Amino acid sequence: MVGDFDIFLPVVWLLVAAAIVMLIDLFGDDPDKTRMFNFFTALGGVLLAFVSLNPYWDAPPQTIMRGAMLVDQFSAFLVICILIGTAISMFASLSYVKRIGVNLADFLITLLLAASGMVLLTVSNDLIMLFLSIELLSFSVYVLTGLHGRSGRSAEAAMKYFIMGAFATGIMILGMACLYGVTGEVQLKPIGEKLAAIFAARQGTEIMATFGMGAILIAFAFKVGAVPFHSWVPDAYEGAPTTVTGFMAVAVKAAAFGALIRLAVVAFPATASAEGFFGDLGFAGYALWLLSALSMILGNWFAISQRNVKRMLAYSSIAHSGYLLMGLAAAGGNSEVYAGVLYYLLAYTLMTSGAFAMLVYASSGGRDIESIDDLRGLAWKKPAVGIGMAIFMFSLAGIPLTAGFMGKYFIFTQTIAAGGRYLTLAIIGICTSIMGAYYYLRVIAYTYFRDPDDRPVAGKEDWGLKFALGLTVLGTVFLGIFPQGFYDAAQDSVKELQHDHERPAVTAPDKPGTVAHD
Amino acid sequence: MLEPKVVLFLAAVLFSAGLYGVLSRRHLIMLLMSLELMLNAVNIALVTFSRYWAGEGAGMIGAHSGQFFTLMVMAVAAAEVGIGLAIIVAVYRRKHTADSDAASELKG
Amino acid sequence: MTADLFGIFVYGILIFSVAAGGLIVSALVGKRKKGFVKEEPYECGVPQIGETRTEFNVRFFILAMLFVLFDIETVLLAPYAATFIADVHEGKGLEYLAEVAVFLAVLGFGLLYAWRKGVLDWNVPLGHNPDEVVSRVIAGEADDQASKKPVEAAHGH
Amino acid sequence: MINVFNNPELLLWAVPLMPLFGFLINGLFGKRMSVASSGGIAAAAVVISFLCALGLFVYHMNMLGKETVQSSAFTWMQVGGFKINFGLYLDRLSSVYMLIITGIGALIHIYSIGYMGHDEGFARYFAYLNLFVFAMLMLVLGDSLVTLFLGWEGVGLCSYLLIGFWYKHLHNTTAGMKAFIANRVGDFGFMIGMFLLFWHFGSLSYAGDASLQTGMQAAIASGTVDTTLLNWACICLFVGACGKSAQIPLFVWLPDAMAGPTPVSALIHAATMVTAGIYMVARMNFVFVHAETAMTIVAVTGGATALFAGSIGLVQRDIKKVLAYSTVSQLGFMFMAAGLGQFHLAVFHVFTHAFFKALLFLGSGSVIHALEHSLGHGNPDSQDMWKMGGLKEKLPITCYTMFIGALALAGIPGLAGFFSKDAILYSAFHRGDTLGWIIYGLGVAAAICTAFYSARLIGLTFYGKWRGDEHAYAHADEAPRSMAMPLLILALGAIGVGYLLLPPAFGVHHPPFQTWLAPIWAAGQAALPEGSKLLIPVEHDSAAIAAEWVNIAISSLIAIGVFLFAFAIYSRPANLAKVRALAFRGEGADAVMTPWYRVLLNKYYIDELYDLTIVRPTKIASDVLFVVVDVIVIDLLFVNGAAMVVKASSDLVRRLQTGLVRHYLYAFATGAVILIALFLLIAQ
Repeated sequence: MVGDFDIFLPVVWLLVAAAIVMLIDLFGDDPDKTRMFNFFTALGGVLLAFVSLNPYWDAPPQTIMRGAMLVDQFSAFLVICILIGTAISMFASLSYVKRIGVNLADFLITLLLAASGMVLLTVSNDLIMLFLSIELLSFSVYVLTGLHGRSGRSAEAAMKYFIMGAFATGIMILGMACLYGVTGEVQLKPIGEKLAAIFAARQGTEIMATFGMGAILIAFAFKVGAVPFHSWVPDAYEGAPTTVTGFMAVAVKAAAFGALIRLAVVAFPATASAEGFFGDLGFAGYALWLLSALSMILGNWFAISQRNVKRMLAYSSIAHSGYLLMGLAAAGGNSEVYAGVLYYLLAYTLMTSGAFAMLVYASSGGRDIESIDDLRGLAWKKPAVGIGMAIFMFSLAGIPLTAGFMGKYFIFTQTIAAGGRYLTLAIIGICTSIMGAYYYLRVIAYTYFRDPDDRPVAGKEDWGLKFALGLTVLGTVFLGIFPQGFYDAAQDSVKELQHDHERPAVTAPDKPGTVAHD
Repeated sequence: MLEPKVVLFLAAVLFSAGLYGVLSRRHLIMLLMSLELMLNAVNIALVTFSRYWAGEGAGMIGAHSGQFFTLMVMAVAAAEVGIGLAIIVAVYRRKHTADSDAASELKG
Repeated sequence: MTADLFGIFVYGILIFSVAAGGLIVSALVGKRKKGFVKEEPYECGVPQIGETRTEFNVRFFILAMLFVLFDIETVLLAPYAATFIADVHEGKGLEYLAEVAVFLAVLGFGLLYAWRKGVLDWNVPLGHNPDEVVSRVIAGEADDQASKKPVEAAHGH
Repeated sequence: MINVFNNPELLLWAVPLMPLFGFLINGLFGKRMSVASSGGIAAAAVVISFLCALGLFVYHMNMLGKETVQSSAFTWMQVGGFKINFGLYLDRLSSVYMLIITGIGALIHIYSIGYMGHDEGFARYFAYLNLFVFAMLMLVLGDSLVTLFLGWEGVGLCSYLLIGFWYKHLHNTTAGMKAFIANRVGDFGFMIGMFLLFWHFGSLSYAGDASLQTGMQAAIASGTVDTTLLNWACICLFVGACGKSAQIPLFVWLPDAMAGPTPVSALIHAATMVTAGIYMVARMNFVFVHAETAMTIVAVTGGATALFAGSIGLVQRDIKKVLAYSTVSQLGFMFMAAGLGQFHLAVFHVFTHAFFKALLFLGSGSVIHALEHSLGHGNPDSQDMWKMGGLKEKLPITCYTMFIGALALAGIPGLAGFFSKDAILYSAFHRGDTLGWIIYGLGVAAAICTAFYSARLIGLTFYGKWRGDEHAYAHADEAPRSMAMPLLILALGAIGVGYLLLPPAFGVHHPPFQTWLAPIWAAGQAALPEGSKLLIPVEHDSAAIAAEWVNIAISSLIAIGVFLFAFAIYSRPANLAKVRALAFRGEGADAVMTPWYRVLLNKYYIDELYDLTIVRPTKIASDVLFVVVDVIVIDLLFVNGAAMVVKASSDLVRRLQTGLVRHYLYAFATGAVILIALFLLIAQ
């Protein structure tokens, strides 16, 4: 056990950093003096977590805690996305949290706890770990959402997110109980094997298994904000402090999609039966197809009429969930697409956290950018806002030479290659992304082509925000022009995931539940 | 010994009651209580399954995981109540009511 | 056994359908009246006179919550205890002792945090939190008339 | 240096990279530079790029006889079995485009130094302009459809940024948006077309081993050419071309795009970017020849656009609008040629059109520049031809060079436009089937319009009497040398370049332009059956020569006749002023009309009659056409309408998000129940 300790290191560093910040906050006299120290402690935690990932890159998968966790390159890739999102959010918040009257230490502690929950989620290999890490990240994010002490909207957002999230948790735990009930296992791999046997035998228990898988899928669909489980997204995103919104949008999504892919590949049988809802569709193909199509259509559709930028980005994040779910759905026909999904998650992390950081940067006179009207002609007062915003919006709209285009490109080509009903899905995706271009470009049109108003612009911004923006802008463009290296890495990560869990063909046992207990 | 079926039936009834409560209540505290009811109903089911698999002679991890799971769910549920109450208090301080309908500033 | 459970879940779905049906029918058939009384959490029709319950100090609730949290987290020691002996026999006793020490340290750290934040001090006012809020929320009571007005106004338009 | 010159690959990379460096320098440090240095760097970048292109063309391709120059930089991406190399590919087709882009681009950069000198955002302007040249060069020099598409998007982006350059006018913003959305519709078609091609051939490259050409050859060899799929693919690609090259029904953005600075109109919206659609069709000629339905659609759309836009051009008052509609009309001619299978004529018309249309745009820019001096920047009067007249005296160089441009545009024999347009009309005339006659009819009608508005433009602007603000006339000065020099060079081009492709009737059976491009079409031509209407004729018997003479006579007569006629009408007020002294004896009220004047007046009656019987009905018809089709059908329903419907419905559906958490819970639970019920149903 202690020998495996280094596998925990990413999480441990995050938690240690959180504990140190907590202690400083408790025993430090003057919060203003300890501010920078807290910040660098938290940043150090993230960096150390990043460095300690190194052994798991290009290494065989390792399980620890009797198989409760599994670290492989797949989780390492996702942890990188999560850590990037966390670091950007931290940099962007350096002066922002002070402006909205929040203690920086509180923010950092909660952020680090959320990040450690996400890291745990990506390495979870059994239902209990999955449940615990989801709850750890959810609770932290609820608190982060409601952190804006002076704003009634922040509290309302936290309340809505909490109620909906707790409800989804109830559904998920019910699903997990059902899976445990039919298989008697909590670890993903045995569950997958037994489910395959159950579906081969078809003695009635497969109904409960189906129910369980469906309930878990619904809970994850909630976490990633897929329609029709999306209602919390716009409200929570709008009410939360802006940097938290960025963090929620990217890191939660990366972690949840990572866990969902692992579940889909490892636990939910693709080869259970030729017909039925697994069939050639792989994991719950129809449901994912439906969720993806609905998310793409409704997300973009709702976003068009939004004038509040944060809300618009919230609906756009629903649409992006739809594109990612399209990848997952198409995996039933073409498993190459997972690499595209990973790439898209990385691209999405950079462009979305960048866009939210840009909103913070663009906020003038200590006032949050709310309506799109607040952006009028800002590009001429603050050229950096214009260029950065244009790059992020182009990327979100999927215009070439940006990360967003390459991400869409990888997912769409692979989905098209899957053929059949996925082709329809890809066509829906293409149509809706054209629809989406309208509202992204409108933001650019406002920043460039409208007359600026007379409101003053804020003076000097802090270096943290500038650093966050520089990182995301460069990342977005670089990923758009030279995608191959990152795509190769994503492919490697996915290969391992699938290779490790290739299941032997399962023959129908006499009685479900009596297959070998290994 | 009780039939597992009966206990599971109890779990299902409790879960459904919780579900009904979540859907029909407007008071935030009642919502929170209903949510807890859902979790605890699942706890009962988990313990039942755990016993069932122990009876089937499953390996130790399989048989006992249900009970561990229940303990974890209990701990998480307690934390959930803590956070939920804190959030509800925050809402109450601004809206002066614990009616979930009062919080509808964010919409559209 | 599990095959029979399908009936139970059909029952669960039926319950949901009844719930949904009731909600839908009342939404369709029932008349909507907005008003002060209707906005009350308890629509019994009898005007509320005074406080129905005595208010507790908010600290009771916070302490109670802390107690529940720590209490239940202590329960997590149970699975640890259940597997402890087997691992001692395997010669991993020290490792397991270290693990439980870490767990208890984390719990202790939480206690320390609560302590330093002043939760356990009985006489010092709690930051900027107005007292009694928790007790009122839990009692499901509305605030006084004056503070209710903004909410009314918000419902007016 | 010699080594660089001897190494064709390095030279090839230098062509697109020079403007990119220019962009980077101007983008990063432009703020701190003066107009001269900022514009100088931008222009120098393109001039060097042009010299490299010239070196490649003259030395490597002509003297050393290299057919193609290829350079593969790196594997750009690899998805599944699909691999894209990022590389450059120069062949005879792209060499023509490369020379047009860098050559005319260099002239327009030089012109811009004078034109934009007083604008405060010149550094940004030059940065965008350089970026545009880079993107356009990537479009034509890329070695696969994917690189082409990237350049395609890049030029669209630059066009968008440059149209909205003078952001202070709100109208410009909407014009930019409209252009961008129309282009996205086109891109959508293009993307689908690309996917279909990829599906069929498994490649999108047109260089290297596994290319579209080899895929096509393999398909022909094994007899598995799926013409239905190819038809669809070509139609989709053509939709993309419609967006970029402003064809019906996606042309609406181009006239609006004239809101941008005039040199931008000359470079992007006349000479280069809008011809990208032709480039793509010509590039894909070996696919298009197998898609007969698509070819017919291309030809008919081109013909219809040529006539339609030409007739609208007759009644425009704005000098740039006339040129814009004229560009749309000429692009229609190019697609007409492509649709008839005469790709070399389409490219040739691109080539000649680049000269005379850039010339006309730059000339009009010179006029606008002269008038804006006193009218103020952005004053619409500075572009209104009805408020001009007699500018010949003030702007002689502009006048004469533009006159040459107009003559070339009108297709007056001997000038560039005549040879290219006449050849296109002849290919329709020569075809001899119904489609040929329809296209020919559309083409001749469009040619009449062309000659008419060309003459009208010159007559109204430079001849007759000044009809606008006297102060503005007095202060109108000839353009500075940096602006006049490009005009002169382009005028020479507008006269001379037509002789590169003389018709066989003149005894030239192997004109250099056609010979140069012949290898590009070879594969497509070889795949066509004997006697196909899409074949490019190589042998010309005496009957064909005779038919060609007939066609030359018809189009010359039309061009000269209509031009003179229109010019007589529109330069009339000047004559009137000259003869006024003869017309009246005496001054003021006791002025007596002379017989001279009666005749003149009678002529005026003829004018009125003409106005009543021909001009006005045409005008009304084209007004109605303009209002009904352009504004209502296309603007309102097609471009704005679709967006409006979506937006209005979006406004409706957003009410579903009530803000009440219990409604969210209902939605969640309902969704969950439906989804789980679906699972259970399917699982059964």
